[in-house]
Amino acid sequence: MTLHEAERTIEALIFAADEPLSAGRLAEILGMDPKSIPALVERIQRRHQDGALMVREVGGGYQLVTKPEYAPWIEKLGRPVVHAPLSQASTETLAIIAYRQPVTKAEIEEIRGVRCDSAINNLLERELICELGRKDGPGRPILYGVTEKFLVHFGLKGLEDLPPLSIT
Amino acid sequence: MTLHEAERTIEALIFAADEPLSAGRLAEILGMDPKSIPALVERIQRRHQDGALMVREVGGGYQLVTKPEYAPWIEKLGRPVVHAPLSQASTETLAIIAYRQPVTKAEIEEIRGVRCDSAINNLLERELICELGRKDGPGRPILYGVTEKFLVHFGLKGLEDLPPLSIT
Amino acid sequence: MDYVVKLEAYEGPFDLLLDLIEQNEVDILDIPIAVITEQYLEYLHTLQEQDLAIGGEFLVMAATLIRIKAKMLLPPEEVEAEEPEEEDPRERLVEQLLRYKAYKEAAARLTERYHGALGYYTRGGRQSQAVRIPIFTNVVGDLTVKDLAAVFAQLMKDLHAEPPHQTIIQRVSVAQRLAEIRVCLVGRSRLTFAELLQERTRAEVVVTFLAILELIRLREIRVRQTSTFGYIEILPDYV
Repeated sequence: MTLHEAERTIEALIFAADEPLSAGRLAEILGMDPKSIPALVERIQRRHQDGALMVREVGGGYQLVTKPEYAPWIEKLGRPVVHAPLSQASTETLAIIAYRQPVTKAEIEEIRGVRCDSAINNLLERELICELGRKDGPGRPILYGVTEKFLVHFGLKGLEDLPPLSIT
Repeated sequence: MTLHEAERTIEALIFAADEPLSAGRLAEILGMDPKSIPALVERIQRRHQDGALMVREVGGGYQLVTKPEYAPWIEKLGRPVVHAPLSQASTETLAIIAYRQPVTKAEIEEIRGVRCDSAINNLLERELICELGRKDGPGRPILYGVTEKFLVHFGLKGLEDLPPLSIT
Repeated sequence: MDYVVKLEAYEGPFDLLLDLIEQNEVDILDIPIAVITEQYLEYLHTLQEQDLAIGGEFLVMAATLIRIKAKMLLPPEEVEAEEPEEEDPRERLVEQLLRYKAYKEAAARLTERYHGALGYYTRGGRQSQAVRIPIFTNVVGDLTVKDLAAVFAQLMKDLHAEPPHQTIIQRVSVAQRLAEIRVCLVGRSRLTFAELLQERTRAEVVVTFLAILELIRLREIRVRQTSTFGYIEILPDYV
């Protein structure tokens, strides 16, 4: 086996392995001297200089991983991207929470006359509202309020910045 | 984001994803036009020409895999075989479903001349086929079709990638 | 007896017949029905002698073969009198055999692909994370505080209005909903039914459901539910 072939085979092995592979293990599989492994890994590293992957030495072994700067992108994997703006139901629920916070789900539902579970979940996922604690009294219901992110999105310094209402 | 950055990000994403990523999904994550993805993937492919890895187009998406010539080496790692072999009965049933979908059990049994219950159950368990709904008509029988996993396991880009049938 | 009886199970009567046709090196379009029937029955006898179970479909086929053989032995005039349309009693069987043969061959090619695909190894050590929180690209849309104030004012007005506010059913057509679902599916490998029903009125749920049925009929989507009461997944169809 040429050094060129050995280098590629190491790349394939550390890519496919479930755990980091030590120089000893690689040498054993390839039938080579363990001392020659680090230089070959160095060559793989150089070949990937211009790409998104790198060889990481961890726990006495080598592993192929993505370079750290790609972490924010990889975090998005598995997370569905939702382009939809707020629905009417969510908008109403958000308005009530903004003007009435801290407020319970039951109180919101009384105003809207319909259930708000999915609207609340949606607003929580969008991080526009958050739980503020629990109300004293029967069932100790959760109290909701708007978040810092809500203020930022609407360009408000604080809740006192909300336009005053003509009726209350 | 420059094309160069986009190319690297795609590399990182298809490396890190658990499943093949479609051009649509990549475009969604990157906020790009899906039409620009294939050319970028082609650039990644070229960059890996000299290495042990390659981009494989499978099941409607892209996946980073080792080139087949390294399979004998990777087998030495003792990584468990991903998928157990399929029986003749299951493969025949799968072939009929792949070429005829959506198709009912009765239609499959008519072609094979034998009952297919256990083959169908086996394929459902392995998630190579799924139920597609029910056919109109007496008894409203279940319709079966193949899954994305089927495409991935058989290295098919899509159903149009199936080898042609000698008769129809 | 110049053919070999395979004792391992055949995939069915078609499989057995194809093997006999191949071993006898005869034309599938012109099957020597007497010879093949004899060998077929002989095979079943061998199984019986070995005390092996014979599937019902093998027996049905035996009956079919015997019937075809009998028909072919009848003088042509008599056949014509009985069933004038039928040209060759073997025709239907040949069609079935050819069709089965095509799929059997397709299965063999698929098996090759299956083994071929095994040579490509994906990254090792993958454990999927179960985080499924969506990324919202459009958190509030073009909504402003003024809109919020107006919405809240309207709600308060409705609350105190006499008589209590009427429900206004939004009229959404199936065609419109269908178009919306298509848009939702762009670039997605799956969508859940629940996602489509978020914040929907009863009428809209019905319209959404009808639109989904229509998309299934058009074969644009497939729907799957892996467990009872589980998520209903909507997947774009590949066809």
